Amino acid sequence: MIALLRRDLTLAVRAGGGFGLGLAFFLVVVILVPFAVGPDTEILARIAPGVLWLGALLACLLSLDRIFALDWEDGSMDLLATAPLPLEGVVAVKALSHWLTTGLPLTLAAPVLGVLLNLPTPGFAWLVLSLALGTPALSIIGAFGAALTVGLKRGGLLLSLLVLPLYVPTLIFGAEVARRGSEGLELGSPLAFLAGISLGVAALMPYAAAAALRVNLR
Amino acid sequence: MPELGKYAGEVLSAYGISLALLAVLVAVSLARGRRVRAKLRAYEDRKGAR
Amino acid sequence: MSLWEYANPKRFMQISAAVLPWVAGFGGVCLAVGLIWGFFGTPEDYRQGATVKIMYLHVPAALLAINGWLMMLAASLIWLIRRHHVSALAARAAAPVGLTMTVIALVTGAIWGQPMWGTWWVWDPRLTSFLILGLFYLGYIALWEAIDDADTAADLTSVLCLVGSVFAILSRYAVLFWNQGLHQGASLSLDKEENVADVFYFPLLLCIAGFVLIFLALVLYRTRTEIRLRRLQALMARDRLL
Amino acid sequence: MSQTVTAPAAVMAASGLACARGGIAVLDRIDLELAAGEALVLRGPNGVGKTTLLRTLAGLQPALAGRLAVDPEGVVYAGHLDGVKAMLTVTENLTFWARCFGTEPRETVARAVQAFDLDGLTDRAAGTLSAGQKRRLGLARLLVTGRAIWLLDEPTVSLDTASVALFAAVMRRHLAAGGAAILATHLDLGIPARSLDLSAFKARALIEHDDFNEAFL
Repeated sequence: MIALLRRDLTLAVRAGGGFGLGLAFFLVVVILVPFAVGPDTEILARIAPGVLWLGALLACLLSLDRIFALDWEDGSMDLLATAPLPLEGVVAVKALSHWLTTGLPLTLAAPVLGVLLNLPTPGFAWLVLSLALGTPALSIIGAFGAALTVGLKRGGLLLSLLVLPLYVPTLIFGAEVARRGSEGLELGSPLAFLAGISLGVAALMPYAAAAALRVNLR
Repeated sequence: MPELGKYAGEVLSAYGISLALLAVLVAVSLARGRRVRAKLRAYEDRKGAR
Repeated sequence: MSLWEYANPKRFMQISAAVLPWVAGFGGVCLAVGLIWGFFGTPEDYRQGATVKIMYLHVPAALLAINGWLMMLAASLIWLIRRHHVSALAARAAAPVGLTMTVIALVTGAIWGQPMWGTWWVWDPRLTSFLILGLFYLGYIALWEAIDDADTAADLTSVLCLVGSVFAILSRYAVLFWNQGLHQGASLSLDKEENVADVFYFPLLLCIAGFVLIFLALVLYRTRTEIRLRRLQALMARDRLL
Repeated sequence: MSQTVTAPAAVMAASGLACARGGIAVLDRIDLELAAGEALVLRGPNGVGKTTLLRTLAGLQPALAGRLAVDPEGVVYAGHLDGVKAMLTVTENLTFWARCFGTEPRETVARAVQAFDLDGLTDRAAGTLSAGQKRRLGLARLLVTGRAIWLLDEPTVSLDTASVALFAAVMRRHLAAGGAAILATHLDLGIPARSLDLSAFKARALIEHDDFNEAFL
């Protein structure tokens, strides 16, 4: 499993594109927001947590189809399925490497973009914390979507359609934590819910995704 | 026609849209059902003839 | 004879052919009577005025939007566990019907909400949950359409339906948490009779019965279509191979 | 080939096996037995179901009927695609698969590289290899897994004569060490092997099976 993680990370670094692209997309989306809603700093400060969360979610969505597609196309998936490590483990590792190459950089970049949107000072820590807790769930749910659509030719668009409704709870709680954080409100319960979703999804989703992969393999 | 008062537009449009949606669903289902049935029948006849 | 015998496609075709006209006929009659009674024969509500008549469409549609998904969930489970083809196809057949019900519920709700709440749309938990439910239906249908191999499609959509159900419930709680909402409580429930006055109650029951029966008739009919389509595909596949 | 199978008994046995492609049975009533040190060549025209049978034996798809006795941790499957990552070097590719299958990468990789004459290429990115070289890399992967039963689907595609000879030699050594293999190939590799013509097992009667399309026939 560590070997698989290392290979995926090496591949992501060598192929470039992957996380650079997600980050750039995040940056562009956030920069476009003031052009759409106007430069009023008060409005920007109010919507900043939500915009940053939404931007991160969309940037995460961009690279989901690559979680399994590359290994599928060159036959590695067949070989991985016959290898001694369980498919559930493969899914978990793939989701983890997706998170390390997209979710983590997005989380780290978010505060910088928060400055552009005039995010109130107390919000930064909570924004980073909520993204750090929430983006793993996005990667794992996305891995499930990718497993469903891996055998399809034009799976990319369908993948978004399948995954976006599944992202709703994570987005709600994540953005709520960030919003309450920036307004200095109490945020214990959404934070607990967010962590709960991430944990629950991490524990159960690999099984669903592996089941979908097995169906696609036969 | 009952007196619908100031809400006539709302009530009638709600009925209209809902029944239209149902009608479209029924029509689409029937059309597809017919098409599939015809295709299957044609295929089975062709096989029988062979 | 066990209940599972009905899952044999041939038996299902026979039985559904016999049952379908009755279900459709009764459904049509119930709905027509209920709607006409409701539309012409019931008074205006003292607060809502004539808009109360939208209820006869809104409530049954909303009910079926949710129960349609539950039916798909049950059918998906049966397919995954017992692998009865008809079950998977029934789930597929129900999805567009459920989606239509969701759309009817949303549209009638919006039309009703305009004069009552003064806006077409509010991000109320119930409305939002229905919107999300509609998205789930869309994704489910799209996944069925996208996959060529029928068994693969049945398996994957069933898994999606299971996972989707869990997330639908999660979303419901998340949305409740997110916004407390304007929507009134349920118009109808078995233990709380005082919800709707009797004058509205009976036509509403008739409309619900009509909607349920028409839903059933549509699902049966569409399942028959799916079975025929599947048979056609199976015949063609066999001819290609042999 | 760190692992040798000592027992002369069958390492893989199938009886009454039926396999399906696209929900329709294509092969039926296959009985086969494979002993250690033995190779079995699947023959038959295109589309008869060689790939389907190999994937079923590898456990990638469920059998429609029949029994299959094999240790799933003992087989390795190599299909039409090599599973080679263009961005990784030859050594990295092999090392990854060695780790995946839990063998000691340093010695197995060296041996595999040598066996398939990849010495000069170890630091080249796999994407820059020719089709034949890539195929050799894909086959070298078999050695790295350390598994005894090889299921090979058209292993000699895009190999030149010299490489085919190389592969035959590897194959002979593998069998001599107690390994076993089932190959779908049209070439005569010059190794002692039984052959099994799959046209004889073409599914004729339609099997009543709940699980598949045939419920609708």
